[in-house]
Amino acid sequence: MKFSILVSEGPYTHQASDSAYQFTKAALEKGHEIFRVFFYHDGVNNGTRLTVPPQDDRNVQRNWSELAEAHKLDLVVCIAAAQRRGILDEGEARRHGKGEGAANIAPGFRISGLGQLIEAGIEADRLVVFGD
Amino acid sequence: MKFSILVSEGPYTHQASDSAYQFTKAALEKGHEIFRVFFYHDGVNNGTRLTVPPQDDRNVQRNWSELAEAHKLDLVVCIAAAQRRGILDEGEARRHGKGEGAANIAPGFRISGLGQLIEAGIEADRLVVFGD
Amino acid sequence: MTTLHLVNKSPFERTALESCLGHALPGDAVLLFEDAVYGAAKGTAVGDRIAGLRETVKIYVLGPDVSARGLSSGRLVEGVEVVDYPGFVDLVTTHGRSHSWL
Amino acid sequence: MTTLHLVNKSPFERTALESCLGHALPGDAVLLFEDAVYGAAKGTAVGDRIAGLRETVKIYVLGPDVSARGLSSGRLVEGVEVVDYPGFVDLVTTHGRSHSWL
Amino acid sequence: MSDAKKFLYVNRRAPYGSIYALESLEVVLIGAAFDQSVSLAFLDDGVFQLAKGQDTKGLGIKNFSATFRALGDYGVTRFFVEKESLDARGLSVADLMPITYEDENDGYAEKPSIIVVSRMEMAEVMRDQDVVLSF
Amino acid sequence: MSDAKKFLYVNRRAPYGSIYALESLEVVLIGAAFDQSVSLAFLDDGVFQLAKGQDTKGLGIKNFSATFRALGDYGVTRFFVEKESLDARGLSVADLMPITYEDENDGYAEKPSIIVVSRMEMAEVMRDQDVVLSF
Repeated sequence: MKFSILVSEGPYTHQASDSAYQFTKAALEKGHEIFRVFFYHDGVNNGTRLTVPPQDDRNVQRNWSELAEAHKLDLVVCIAAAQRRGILDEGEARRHGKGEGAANIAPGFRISGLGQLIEAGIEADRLVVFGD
Repeated sequence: MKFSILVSEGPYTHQASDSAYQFTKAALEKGHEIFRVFFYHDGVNNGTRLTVPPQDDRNVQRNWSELAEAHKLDLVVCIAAAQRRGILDEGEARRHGKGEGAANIAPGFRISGLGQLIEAGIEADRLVVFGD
Repeated sequence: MTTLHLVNKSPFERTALESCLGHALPGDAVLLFEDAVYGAAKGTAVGDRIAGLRETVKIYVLGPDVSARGLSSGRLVEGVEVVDYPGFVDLVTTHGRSHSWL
Repeated sequence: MTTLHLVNKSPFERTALESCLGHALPGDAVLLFEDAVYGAAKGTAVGDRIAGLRETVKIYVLGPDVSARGLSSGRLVEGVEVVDYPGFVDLVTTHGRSHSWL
Repeated sequence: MSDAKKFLYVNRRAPYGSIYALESLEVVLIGAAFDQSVSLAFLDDGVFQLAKGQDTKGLGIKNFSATFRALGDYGVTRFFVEKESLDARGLSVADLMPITYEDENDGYAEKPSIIVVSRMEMAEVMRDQDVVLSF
Repeated sequence: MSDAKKFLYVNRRAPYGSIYALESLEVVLIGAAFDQSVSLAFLDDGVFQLAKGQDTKGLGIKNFSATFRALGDYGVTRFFVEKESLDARGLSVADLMPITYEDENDGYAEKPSIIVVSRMEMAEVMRDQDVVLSF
């Protein structure tokens, strides 16, 4: 079956991103397809490369980036939600004059529009929402 | 009277930071002293310089930065909470190898330890907590 | 010294207001702000609870939050007092501590 | 096609589970995960409510969330079924849609 | 359009205290551009989103309530509002903003978008969907 | 130490579903280094933080429950736990972790840190504070 996943909360503060990650991993291990993981609301904060979590805890962003790399996942961060919260790729950082090196999007994530969430709902057999 | 303020949620997602800002402004206008505004949990996300909120809405980070400048406010972002969420100053960015220009702390904010929150509770006549 | 209790969550969604009211002592004050202002509306179970408490605990609502949510002052439980942000600041100064029910 | 309802909030703090149960139709399933697993404990008002619903709505809890919170399986309401993450995935596939009660 | 999917946007939270109501609305606006069947559900504290007379000037926060009234122009014309949720909050449909649309299949007659339903009817609306988005 | 302030840390949320319990504990640990009077209050879902037998391996999330048991060594010895909150959740004090401290004023005798109080007693503990920190 083809799944899409919506992650609506940021890392650590709520369990939503952890639950979504475990669900996604289990679905892949069962041979299902993940059409897209869409990050909305504070969920966009999962896509920053700047976190430095404690050594004795999980690294939520790295978990997602590694899962994306291993399974060619499409991790999409909503552009409007990302602008409100300060998650930028290089194009956005340049366009808004945030300075060289300011882009903080993590490997494996890309920034795009809300249409990608609607498309995720249309294309997948099931959309599962993880939030607060 | 001397106040300290604790802001426990990030900008836009919850009203906490807006309420804290309006409270702080009103206290200053009444001639009270603000010993410190401490940002904890997702509250650290108020201190990113990378947000680009819609033109027709308020700019939460800029509101805080401007209020700090006008009244010499001490805006402190908790270092442990900031590391979990990807808010870094130049020293932190260098120490964790995040690359030139990666520091995303906004003007008027500084990163420091949780002891600053305890001190804020000790030194102020009243500590007011704004959260979710 | 009495306490100023701060509640910002809708009583229809969370139990914070109920827990706060269960711990407020005579002479304490409760300020309803953000989504908690809905708790001050007449004609609901929560409004009746608020009305019944007025003898022992003073209830305030934050006016700007009331207006934002389209709650006209005529719909507020009688005896609930509307304050603005400077009034919020005064309430903090006139009570011994503030206690946020997050 | 029946619905898989997903509830992740403690029923002692928020009204999400209550609202979900008020909208679940016969044949639907409810998965309690994250802080919602507390709702599956015996000997509480919520647990009694869950137990009473079992004839029409099937209740599941996510095992890893149950263990994390120190809820021993002996304390779960009888008839509540424990699933793991692969079981969670199966539940999504065997219902027509999932509905998250955030 | 026989393969169009039925999307339901579920609104259970009050406006302004958190951003979910606003960002949900932003999804509805974008989603309207896709050729899908769209309905909105307002229950629990979500009914507060439609309250009349919202004025956010004192908060310095953007008032987005007028946007609901514009949704008809985007073809979003079904606002299911739960009666039990209104009742519990001391509200009637008269306390909500008038929201209408022009029915192109009926000479562009102006019709109400708000449909007050019982909890049981809401449950049936919810089961009649392909995709349920809650924020 | 006559000018020491009384700090109360109020815990009303369950662990793991959100980070507030963990980050509250991090404040308590840092706060213990200051010469202040410290008490912890556990009520509502906060009582779940003290539940026995927490095992987070299946979640991949750090289990921080053992830290509560170490707080006695930092001089944090007063855990007020509300009886009504336990009762509503089907819990008794036997379902909580044993948490003790060594009383240096009583020959380092091991004593329980958990003090079960009624709601009314909890209300009085709350009013007897200079600073109430809730997360």
